[in-house]
Amino acid sequence: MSELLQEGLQLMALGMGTVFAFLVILIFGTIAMSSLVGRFSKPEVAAQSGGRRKSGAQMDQIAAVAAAARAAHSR
Amino acid sequence: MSELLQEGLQLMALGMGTVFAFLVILIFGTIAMSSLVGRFSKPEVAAQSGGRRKSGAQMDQIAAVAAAARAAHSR
Amino acid sequence: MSELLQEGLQLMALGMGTVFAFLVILIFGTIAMSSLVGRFSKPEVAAQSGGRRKSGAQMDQIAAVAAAARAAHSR
Amino acid sequence: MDKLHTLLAESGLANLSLGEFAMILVGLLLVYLAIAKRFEPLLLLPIGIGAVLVNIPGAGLYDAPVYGDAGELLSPGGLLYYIFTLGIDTGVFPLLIFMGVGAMTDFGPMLANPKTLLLGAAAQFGIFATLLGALGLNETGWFSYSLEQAATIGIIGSADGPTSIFIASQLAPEILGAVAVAAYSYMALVPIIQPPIMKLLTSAKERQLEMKQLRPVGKRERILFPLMLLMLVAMFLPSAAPLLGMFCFGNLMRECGVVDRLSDTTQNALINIVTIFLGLGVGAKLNSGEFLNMETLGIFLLGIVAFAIGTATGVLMAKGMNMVSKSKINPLIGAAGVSAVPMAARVVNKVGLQANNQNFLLMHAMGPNVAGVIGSAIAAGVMLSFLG
Amino acid sequence: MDKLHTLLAESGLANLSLGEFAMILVGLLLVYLAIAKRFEPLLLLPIGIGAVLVNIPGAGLYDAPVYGDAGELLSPGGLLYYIFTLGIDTGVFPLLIFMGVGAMTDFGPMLANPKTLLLGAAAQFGIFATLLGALGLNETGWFSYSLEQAATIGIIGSADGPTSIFIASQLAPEILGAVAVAAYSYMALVPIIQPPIMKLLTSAKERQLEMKQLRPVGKRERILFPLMLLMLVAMFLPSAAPLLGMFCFGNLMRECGVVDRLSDTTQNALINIVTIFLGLGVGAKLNSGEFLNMETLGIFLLGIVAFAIGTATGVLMAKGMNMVSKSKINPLIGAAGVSAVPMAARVVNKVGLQANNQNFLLMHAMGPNVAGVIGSAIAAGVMLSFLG
Amino acid sequence: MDKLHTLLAESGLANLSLGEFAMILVGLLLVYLAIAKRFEPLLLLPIGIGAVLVNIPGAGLYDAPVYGDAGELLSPGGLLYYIFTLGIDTGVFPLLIFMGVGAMTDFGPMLANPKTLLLGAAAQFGIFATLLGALGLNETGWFSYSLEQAATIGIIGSADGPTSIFIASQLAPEILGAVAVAAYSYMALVPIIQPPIMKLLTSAKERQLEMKQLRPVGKRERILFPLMLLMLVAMFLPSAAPLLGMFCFGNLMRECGVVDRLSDTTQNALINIVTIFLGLGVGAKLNSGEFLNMETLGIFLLGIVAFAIGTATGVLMAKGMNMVSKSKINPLIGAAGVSAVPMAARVVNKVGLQANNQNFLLMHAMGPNVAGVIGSAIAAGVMLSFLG
Ligand code: NA
Ligand code: NA
Ligand code: NA
Repeated sequence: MSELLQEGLQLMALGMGTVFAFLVILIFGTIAMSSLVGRFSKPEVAAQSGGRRKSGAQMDQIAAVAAAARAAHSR
Repeated sequence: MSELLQEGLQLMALGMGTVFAFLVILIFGTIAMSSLVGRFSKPEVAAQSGGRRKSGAQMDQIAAVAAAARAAHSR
Repeated sequence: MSELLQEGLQLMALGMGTVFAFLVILIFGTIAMSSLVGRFSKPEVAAQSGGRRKSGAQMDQIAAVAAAARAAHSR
Repeated sequence: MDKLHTLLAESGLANLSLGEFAMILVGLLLVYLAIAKRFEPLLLLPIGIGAVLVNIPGAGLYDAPVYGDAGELLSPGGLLYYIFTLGIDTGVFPLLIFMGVGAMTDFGPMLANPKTLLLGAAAQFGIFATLLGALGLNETGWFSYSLEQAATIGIIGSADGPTSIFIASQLAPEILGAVAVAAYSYMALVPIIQPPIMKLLTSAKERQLEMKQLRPVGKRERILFPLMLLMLVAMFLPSAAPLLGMFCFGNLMRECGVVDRLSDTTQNALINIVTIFLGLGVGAKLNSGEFLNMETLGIFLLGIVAFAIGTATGVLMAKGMNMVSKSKINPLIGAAGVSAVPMAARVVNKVGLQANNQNFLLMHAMGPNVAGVIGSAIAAGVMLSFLG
Repeated sequence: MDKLHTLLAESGLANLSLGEFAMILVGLLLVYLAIAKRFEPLLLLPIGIGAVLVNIPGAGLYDAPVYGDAGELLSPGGLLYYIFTLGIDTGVFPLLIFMGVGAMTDFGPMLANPKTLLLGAAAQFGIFATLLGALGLNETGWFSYSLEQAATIGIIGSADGPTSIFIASQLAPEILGAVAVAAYSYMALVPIIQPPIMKLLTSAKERQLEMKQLRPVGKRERILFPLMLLMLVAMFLPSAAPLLGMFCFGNLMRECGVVDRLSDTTQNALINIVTIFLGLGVGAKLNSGEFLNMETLGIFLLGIVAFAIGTATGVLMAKGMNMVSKSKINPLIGAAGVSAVPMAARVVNKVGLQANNQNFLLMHAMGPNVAGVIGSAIAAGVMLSFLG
Repeated sequence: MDKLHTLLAESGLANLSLGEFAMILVGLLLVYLAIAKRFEPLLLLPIGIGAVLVNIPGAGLYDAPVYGDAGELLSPGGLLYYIFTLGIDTGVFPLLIFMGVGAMTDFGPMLANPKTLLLGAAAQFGIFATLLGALGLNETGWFSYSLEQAATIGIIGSADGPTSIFIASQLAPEILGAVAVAAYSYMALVPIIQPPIMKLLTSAKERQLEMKQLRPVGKRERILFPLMLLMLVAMFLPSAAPLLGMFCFGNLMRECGVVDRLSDTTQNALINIVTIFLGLGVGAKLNSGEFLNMETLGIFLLGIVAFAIGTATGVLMAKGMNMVSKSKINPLIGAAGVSAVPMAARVVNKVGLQANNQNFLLMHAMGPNVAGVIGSAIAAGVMLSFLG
């Protein structure tokens, strides 16, 4: 077997090993994280991913005040 | 007549010649293309330029599934 | 007192002096400008800052005609 | 006190040369025209501000960065320097604008009546006549335009901002500022420049001619056209491929219907961002050394001539076509062949309505109008090939 | 007349080599597939146009700029050169795309059922099997892939465009064009490639298995997950930090709820602009010298093998998990582990519905689908670490 | 096995220095403050992630590219390196942000009551007092700030992020990270820092003072103001022209009414894109060598002093103005002179309402608030002129 092929096999072993090792760690991390969140936090309404959630605090601050200024000031 | 002016005349002749030649070719190409399209394709509803035409396939795929995920999953 | 500190004091004097001088000039400039605008222009409706004001002339020209083209042409 | 003297000595007033003062006034004039007269404000406002900023003595907005021996940055450059060097010298910004213009262009009216392409060809005569005119001015001894400069001045007659800027950046960057300002100013003045010429060359009866409604154009034709145009450019005039390639790419994104999110961004965020930078960068070329001279005066004189001749040859071509063809066209629409999209088409429409209040020519004028964009990009390609 | 000869001599037709002609056809084919077949049009349309433009002889769109001794610009470079050099050679564009993909990714389904991460791991076997396959092809004597090239070819099996382009730019830029085209083409072909393999490896009864609805996932979990992932990458595989770091950053902007304006721009204007440039830049690598050879043929052969093997190992992993776990999963969802977000998840859903018309697997398949993105970024990190 | 050792030897854990570990924690703290405490999240979230990424050992995100002798790219640089070098070292990103802030700023309240500009001037005393303070700290022997560094630290008191970053990039890039983090953190803490000072320096009766409603401001005044400001800068302090020039340009785009599409993009896509990059680039400067030292501690100490002094001098100036003027102003609005737009104005409003529940000061505080932006840009210009 050529040296290149041997290196390839090595890379495969290392690569699949790392991928599995990492994702297994990630699974345990995720499970631990979720259970910690569940335990230490008040019951939370299931969140919707992305998108705008709360309105008030979301807007850029400068824009917000600018808007306020416009509304209150120049009619 | 100065040499520069002669070059200018040459450029004018070449330029207008090329512009006309190219656009005449383009006219024939366009006419041919339109008639081929008319002959070989099913009668087609006149398209509106630009803008969104069909809705479903338009959205970015990732966004689409993300949206589906949101709708179906976390209520 | 160290030389650096002396330079710092100098910079402070120069800086605050410049800031005040500039803003005082700006105040007079602003007052003059506002009164000139008030004197030489027809009574004007108080403007709303930013945002879109008049509609017609606002749109990009190419887009405007493209829209016109679409509306008038390909139904 | 020493430092106060330094500060005062560095103040703009103490260092302002007469030339800088004049160029700041030029910048303010452009801002005024943009805002109060609505002269192509999308470009002339940033150009005007760029001109003001670059002429503030000591502000350093057009300073080149200074690097040490090891390549480390000793002193950063000015914003306008970076914008100009990276976006205009390289030709990148005009090409991106052209992509955006392509994404905003509707070829439908032209596809419905392809022979109007000839009008877009004829109107390019303004470009080459002006080129000759610039060389002719040399004979007076007061001007000394090189062939590259003459060609760049001629391209003002393309009535197409990005094409003018692209050609200037490639052939004669030293007159880029004046050429760009002339191009956009005259595009804004089209409603004043064109009507007298159009009326001079046509009879009232000709102007009253109504044209029959254009056929609807299908989606496939719209998709195939930019591809065909791109192939023809590739085969016959590769030097026009950067301009027309990006133009066709933009138009294909618009029409193909499968990349609407790219098309939207191209028509909005991307072209707006590039427009701001392009304007500022062009304004940075408005320095007194390159602007305040006889050559600039000549550029403005020649530029309006270019518009006038292009208008005339477009109208005359339309009249010529009516002699040989049995389906008559209103010769006014020839004037739209100079491009100046969509101003020229609107002017045609207005002049047509003056002659006959039922004569709506807008859509018919859009054909030659976009044809003029193609025509002048071809002319630009010839110049690049001849002189590049 | 002399100049006319020059112009004709410079025309595309006169200079077009057979290779360029073939590559223009390849570009048009990609445009056709993008528009008519909707093959990943957001990328394949710009790639196709880029390929056409770069192969027009004399257009100079990929010319490098020429500088004088004093560093002044003698001749500006071509647009595609600037795009490629600044955005792809540097790895910047793929990383920005990854940020945008992160901002578009919903980890909810994966968080609700974290063991599906294993499916995303198993499907990466396609990557490494293909790497071996490429090296095996060398034994035939017809190919001569380096280890870097073999790894880059393997990464096609990540079914993830920006990951493939990033790895190619870092390890083997000379095959970037072919690898990117193969990656996006096969991602578009997932609905054809995957179902036969999925059906071969599963019984009808297995395919009918319905899964119980996923639990809702709270906001805190969604915020903490990208941070945790980033920390794990930092600790265990720093070479994956550029890709996964930008991905996690994008996802955090999406989920944290306090920077929605940044998240919106990342998902729209920014990713669209970068996508256009990325596509054009990749297309610029489709030149005949680097594309028209046996190596490219091998890349396309191996790429489909990578997809097929990844699909198979994903499904087999799911079956293996069912042997040891009492909460059964439908083995079809293993096929989504190759990523190809969201196409693979849709295919799973469709095949599931064919077996049982009440069997909606879309959400269940989204877990392995996004896990596949993480898995292949990890695989990419290993390769960078091993070979970089 | 050899390679496995390499991989393990390259892992983050094996190489993480204590300093890097600490800086990653600092990054996570900023992310926490941004998300959970809403501390200026638009900046602190990207800064925090940038800090995490740059401190991952072996990830190479801040590596410079390596070029060969012929100028060819041997090894591409890291994303954060490109962002920092191209956007922050050059000053480009802060200037673009300033343009965006200009496009978001409403000068109406200030134009209606121009004498509030004096409050924006007085509050800049915090900047220069802090500069002196930094130099004073040198006397302890524990610190050794250069004059450039002292000036940069003082500018934290501008309560204006882009101004601080711009000055740091020009005068003292080595403390840019700490200064930017301090500036944004204290801007977020304005509701905690300011009220005690405001209450200490005013009587309840003063705080109850209601101000009469502001006159409406016309469109022409709004258009002319940025132009006048730009002209005054050009004449008297050109070194402030980059900052205030871009600011006025942005504001002019907003108010002129003829380039709304440019203004919209400037306020949205463009500023958002630049904000993401600015944040990441600033975060890249948070490395242990430049951050974990006494100087940083001093920066944070001095920064809060700057805010406090600026608040106090703003309020005192308002009280002084009331002594000489017959139209009284509520001295609380002096506190808004530090800028920190619009947080400081909101704080003023809140404290005013606590004293008198009919006392709405928000609009009145907006005048000094935007005046503070101008005032600190002028102060920045003096520093650039003195030290640049
Ligand atoms: Na034209
Ligand atoms: Na994958
Ligand atoms: Na301030």
